[in-house]
Amino acid sequence: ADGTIKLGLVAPMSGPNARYGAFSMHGAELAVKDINDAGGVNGMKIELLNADSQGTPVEGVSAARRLIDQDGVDFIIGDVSSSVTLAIQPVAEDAEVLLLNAASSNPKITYQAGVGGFKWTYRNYPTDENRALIVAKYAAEQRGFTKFAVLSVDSDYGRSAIAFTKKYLPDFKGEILSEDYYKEGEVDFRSVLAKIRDNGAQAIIMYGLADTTPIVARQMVELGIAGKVTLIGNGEFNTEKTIKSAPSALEGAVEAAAWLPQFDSPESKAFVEKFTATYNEAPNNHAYVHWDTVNLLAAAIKQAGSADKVKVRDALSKIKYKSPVGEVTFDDHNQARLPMILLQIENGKPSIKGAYTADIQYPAN
Amino acid sequence: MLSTIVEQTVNGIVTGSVYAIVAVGMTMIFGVLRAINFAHGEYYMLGTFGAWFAIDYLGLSYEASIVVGVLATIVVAYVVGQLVMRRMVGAPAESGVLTTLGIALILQNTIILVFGGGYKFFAGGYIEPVSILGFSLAQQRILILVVCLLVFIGLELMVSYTRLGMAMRAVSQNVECCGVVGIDVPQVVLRTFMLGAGLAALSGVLTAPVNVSVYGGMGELITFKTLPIIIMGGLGNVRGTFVAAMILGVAESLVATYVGLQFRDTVGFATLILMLMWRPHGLFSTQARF
Amino acid sequence: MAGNSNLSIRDLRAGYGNLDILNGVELDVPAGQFVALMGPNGAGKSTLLKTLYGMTTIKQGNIDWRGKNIAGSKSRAILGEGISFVPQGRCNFPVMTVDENLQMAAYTLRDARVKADRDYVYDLFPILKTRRATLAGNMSGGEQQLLEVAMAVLQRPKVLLVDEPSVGLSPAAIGIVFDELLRLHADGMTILLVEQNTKKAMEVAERAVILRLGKVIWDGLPKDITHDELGELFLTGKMRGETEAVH
Amino acid sequence: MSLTETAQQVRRRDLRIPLAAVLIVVALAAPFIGSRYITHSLIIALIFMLPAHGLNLLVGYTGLLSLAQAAFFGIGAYTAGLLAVAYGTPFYVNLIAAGAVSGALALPLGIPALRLRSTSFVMCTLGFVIIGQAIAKNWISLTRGDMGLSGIPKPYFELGPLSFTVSGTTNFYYLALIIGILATFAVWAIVRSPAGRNMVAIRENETLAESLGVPTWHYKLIVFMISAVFAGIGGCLYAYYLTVVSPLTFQMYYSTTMLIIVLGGGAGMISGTVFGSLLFVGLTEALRITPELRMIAYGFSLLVLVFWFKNGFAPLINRFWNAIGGAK
Amino acid sequence: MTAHLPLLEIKNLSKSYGAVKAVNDVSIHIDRGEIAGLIGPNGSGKSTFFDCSTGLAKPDAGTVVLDGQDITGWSLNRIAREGRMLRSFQKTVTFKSLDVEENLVIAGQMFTFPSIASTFGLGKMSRQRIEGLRERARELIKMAGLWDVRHQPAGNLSGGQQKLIQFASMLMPEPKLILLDEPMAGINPKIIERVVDTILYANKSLGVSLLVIEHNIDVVTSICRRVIVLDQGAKLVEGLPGDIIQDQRVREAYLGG
Ligand SMILES: Nc1ncnc2c1ncn2[C@@H]1O[C@H](COP(=O)(O)OP(=O)(O)OP(=O)(O)O)[C@@H](O)[C@H]1O
Ligand SMILES: Nc1ncnc2c1ncn2[C@@H]1O[C@H](COP(=O)(O)OP(=O)(O)OP(=O)(O)O)[C@@H](O)[C@H]1O
Ligand SMILES: [Mg+2]
Ligand SMILES: [Mg+2]
Repeated sequence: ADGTIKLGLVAPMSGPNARYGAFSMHGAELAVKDINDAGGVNGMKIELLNADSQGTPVEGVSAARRLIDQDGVDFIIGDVSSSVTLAIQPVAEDAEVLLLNAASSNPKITYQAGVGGFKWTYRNYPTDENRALIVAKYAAEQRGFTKFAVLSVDSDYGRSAIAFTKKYLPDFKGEILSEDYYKEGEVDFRSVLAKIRDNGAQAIIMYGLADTTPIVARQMVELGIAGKVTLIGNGEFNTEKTIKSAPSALEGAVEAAAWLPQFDSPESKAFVEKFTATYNEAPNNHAYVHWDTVNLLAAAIKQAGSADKVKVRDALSKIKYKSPVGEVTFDDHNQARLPMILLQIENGKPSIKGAYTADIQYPAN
Repeated sequence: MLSTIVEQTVNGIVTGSVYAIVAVGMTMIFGVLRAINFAHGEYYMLGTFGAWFAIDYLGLSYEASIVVGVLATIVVAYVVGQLVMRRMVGAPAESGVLTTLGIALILQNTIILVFGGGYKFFAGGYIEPVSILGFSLAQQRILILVVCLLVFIGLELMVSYTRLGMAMRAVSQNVECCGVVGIDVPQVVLRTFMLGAGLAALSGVLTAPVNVSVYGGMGELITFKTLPIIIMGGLGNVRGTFVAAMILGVAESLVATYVGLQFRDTVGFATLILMLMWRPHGLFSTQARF
Repeated sequence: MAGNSNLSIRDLRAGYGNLDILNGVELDVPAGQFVALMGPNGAGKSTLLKTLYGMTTIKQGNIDWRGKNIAGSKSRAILGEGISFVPQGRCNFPVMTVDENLQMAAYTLRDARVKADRDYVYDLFPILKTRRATLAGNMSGGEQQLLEVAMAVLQRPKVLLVDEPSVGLSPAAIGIVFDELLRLHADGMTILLVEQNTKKAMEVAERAVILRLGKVIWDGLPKDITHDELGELFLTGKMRGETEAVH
Repeated sequence: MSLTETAQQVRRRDLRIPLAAVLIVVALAAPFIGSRYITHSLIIALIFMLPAHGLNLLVGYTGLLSLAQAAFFGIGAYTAGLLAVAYGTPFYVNLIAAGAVSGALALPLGIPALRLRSTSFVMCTLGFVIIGQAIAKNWISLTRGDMGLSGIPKPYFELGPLSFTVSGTTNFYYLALIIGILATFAVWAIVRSPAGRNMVAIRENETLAESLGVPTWHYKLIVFMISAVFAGIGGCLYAYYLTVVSPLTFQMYYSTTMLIIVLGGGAGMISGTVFGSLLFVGLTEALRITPELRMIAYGFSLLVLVFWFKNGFAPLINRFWNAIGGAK
Repeated sequence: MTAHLPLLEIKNLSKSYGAVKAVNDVSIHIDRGEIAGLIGPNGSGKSTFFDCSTGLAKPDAGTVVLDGQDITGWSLNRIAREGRMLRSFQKTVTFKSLDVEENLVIAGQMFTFPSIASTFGLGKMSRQRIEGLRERARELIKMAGLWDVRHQPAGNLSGGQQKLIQFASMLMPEPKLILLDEPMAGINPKIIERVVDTILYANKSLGVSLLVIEHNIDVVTSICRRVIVLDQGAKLVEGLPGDIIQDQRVREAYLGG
């Protein structure tokens, strides 16, 4: 129908993974509401359609199929889980529907997009390679760490971030003394932390889940290593909630994030305020990236001057989008070049140490 | 080296205590219904949510939140028990699987619907570390250990000597014969169910301070942790459950230390499978001839 | 007759689900009588006892017990009214010890006599005493049968419904069980005994009732029917030289 | 149960053949009747029907409640995925390999597991899924760990000089339909054979069957392997259809889904499993109209199923089927 | 050649459960074509003796030789299938949700099909074999007086009827030896006569040997050529039925009074 732009959102909304989907949904909803309240895009309102993926590929594909065939959407944002995104990619390609990913970190998603193959997949989310590099570099050069222990989530995100870390660590003469991965939902880290206490690591490289960081931090306090071993990596070390859980453990923590609530830009501040007012809780990273991706899409539609999916796609490839954290452009693999913010917790508050953008080195096929 | 092993064993025992309290409720429910309760972890989750709600919304103290969490769960268990579990007496194992999976979905997703899918932060409890035996532990963990011992002593006495305890065992063995001796089977089932769910909730509330994050889907993992324990302990066996939970806790702890945390969840089932090779009916099961 | 009768069954139709097994059973049992219920396999004897004990679906009819219709009541309520039941086949708690089984038998009773009764039962069946710590399910078939009879005795019922207590028992043990039934009867207990051991049943019972295809086809004194006539009734439902069965 | 019912049937004035013909026509024409979304849903139903058929042989016929199906499903998916991605072997080779590898691995897993009875067996089989996932995550040199396998090509056949590729949803549907029909027929043949009767005997009373000379151990092992073959084949189709295989394939959710299909449709009846897979997919897809309440409603449906349709839907279907088969 | 050997020879069989010596050093033999009785008080170890001889339980000591072959330690199904020695259970057990006819067909299957693989066949051969079994099943159903309920699920039958299915199952194949554990318990007197006739028929015409545990002493004396008496796990006496019932020890331990 003319007058509305149908936008599908595939995200886990039920089951254990709902804790990721909930924020994504709210972020996207807020952006859609703001855009519509402001009169829409080129005079057209956006209609957001939710579809539950439960975090499994089968359900994700069904969700996408339904959005495409039943609801007739031309644009899909999704999913949080990489394996779901990978499974939706060919579906979107087949149906020639624009798939904008906002939160999956598997590098393959864009290895196989753009010149890599899938023309309809775009990713507005940083790759872990850039992130791993700047964290390792900062930890070695600014903090002088050489002995590291790995404690990351056992998922493509945690595993690939560590794989990239290992690629760069030798450049900084760093070594890894122990390597552990935790399952989602894990609550007992005492054994691993005791091991780390005993093996003399200076920092724990952690690419993990936001809700697990407080547990680890508290157990660091319990084992007496808070303040002695530093957390580095990514896992919402900087949110108020996390810091409050164990201030002594998080003091000095180093994190590379695509965004953080404290980021000092008016748009970002406004978003945090509005989100908190609407949903009674502070937004997290997932909320932000979904909010931002809806805005990015709106910007592309505006630039294309029409909601025609081919035109929007072409606009996206050439876009210079001003996000709250800086300018976003897409490379020939449809991967966003995003600034990555590096911060350190000082006196219980995140303090920004710089923003970095880097190009991805794609493996030769 | 040796001190690490001792420390990890102590860690394992503390973890085991948490498992033990949840698992014993599950094993008792299995006893009377002959059904694996796939929704058991959801009562753990409900207890935690109840306590979180009491602290965050009602502004109650942690101690009061324990009571709120456990009571709220028992009320839910009463409703579920009246409407569903009572009718499962004598039903085949398969329908038990479907029913409890259904209940798990309902409870979990209702909580997500009401409180949102995101994770919450649990603020109460005694998280200050203390040092005993040269190791440092959160006070809360000592509390868990003590409560676990009390719960088991109480249950052991109850199962062996009280009328409800005897009736629970009777129901688990021969439902038809219960009618003959005058045991009110649905009522025994209901009470056992409420007791089991209450224990799961208690475990949830006690661990919440150290586990910090609270979310709707947290029960599922607990259910899967509990399953190998109740089998190892010999289904329906209170004492066996205690020992099995400790074995699993310590094994997990040692594996996490010496092999890698990523293999931790596998330990339960690997231990279970190895043990079943050696004793096909669990560590402590008793069973009658054909 | 109906006035002083204690247990009176009127036009009883009952069975399993939609399937009717009893097709209008009529029976009056005066207080204190010892009745033997007999009939071919599948006649509905066990179904009748189960129906009296509230374990089947009743379609129609009354079961009056002390002036109250108990048809449709729950087993537990019927037990509360003083009626006990020993079902056919195994009915004990297999992974409880003999002693615990006997405790369970007296589940609804909470008085001092329970303990004394248990000692009495142990004296009656010494084999149970030697096995008191054995799991019931591990005992031999006959030992379990004795245990089940013992459990019913412990409930001190006013009416005892007992389904084939002699199955699996040695001749010596059968003697003990029937003597005990006679003693209970002498103490005033009403007994409904289902038996295939017709010889023995006719010796002890005061009255014989024969069931066939869910109906009472013969009702009288044991001395009024010979063994061969009984066999004939079982097989054909008729006595030699008769055209219609007695009601 | 099913065995005895058919023995009783007397056939006369049969409306079943015309109805069956109509059903076949509908199945064949489905992609042209409904949208691509419907076709997609039918493909998902067919994919899950395969492991469910295997599970039905185990649960419904042999009385072994197993949660291992997702493990064999995963093994099949990985086998097919790895072969397709790394060696580019044709579809039918990978299909056979997926079934064969799953079936072969069921032997060493089944030998210890089948020594266990009832609930212990259930837990042991659940352990296979959890351990399978750990292996898929950590044996990175083989499985590529959490990165998973992606970009699995479209099913491609090569028969002598001929070669062709199955592309598009409609064509994939026909591929799945053919495999589904063959699998259903295979299950039918197994349960109608004397071995099927022995399986039911094991379900009813294992010791009694044993005493009558039935080598229950061998049968249980064989059925466990057959069920794994079905799961493996299903896993292969899954890999090809979704083009992605990740450690998430070893997921309890899949095992319970398969169980729900079998039990909801009616255990111990082939029509039950066929209907169950349609029912399951139909239900979960229909509930998408309300994303927030979807899983709650699904949970309630399971309760309704257990309490109102004690033996699943198959008995109803059977009654209907017999009713239109003319008076007895 | 082996004709002079007994069909079944059990030597020094023992089995204990904790302190209870359920079977204590019992040796017996069954001759070809013989019907022997095994009696004894409750708990004297008769059923346990069966369990240990047929592979359901593992004996602590002793050997079982069937037809010249040592079958000690064989599994229950192998003894049935290869040894052609069948047993019934004291507890009433049937395939509850299958009808009477199917119950009997199952009992015959493994003796009609040569291998496990062949049972997966659906061919003509397979169908013929099953048809043969069905016919035999119908004959036995008539014999047991179960004709009217032959299409009922076995679990819905009365206790006695189920016991009869168990007995009929034993006759589905043509075994060498049948061990019956209280086949007459709960059977009405008229049918007992028929069961007795059937046992005698199987013995005479089909050449089946039997060992029967039975508490119905009339039946034991009328069909058995030889009676073995167990008491407290050990063999008390063995002899002709007439002598046995006169034996003072047997009267005390078993018959009572
Ligand atoms: N659970 C059941 N469901 C359906 N029918 C049943 C059930 N139990 C028994 N029947 C049927 O009811 C009839 C009577 O059974 P019942 O057990 O009352 O017989 P009975 O007289 O006690 O025989 P027996 O002497 O063999 O124990 C039988 O024909 C049997 O088929
Ligand atoms: N698994 C077991 N555990 C403990 N004791 C057992 C076990 N099996 C059998 N017994 C004991 O062994 C003894 C012999 O039992 P068995 O069943 O062989 O007796 P039986 O001669 O068949 O008696 P009945 O005539 O009563 O059937 C019994 O006293 C029983 O308690
Ligand atoms: Mg009966
Ligand atoms: Mg015996």
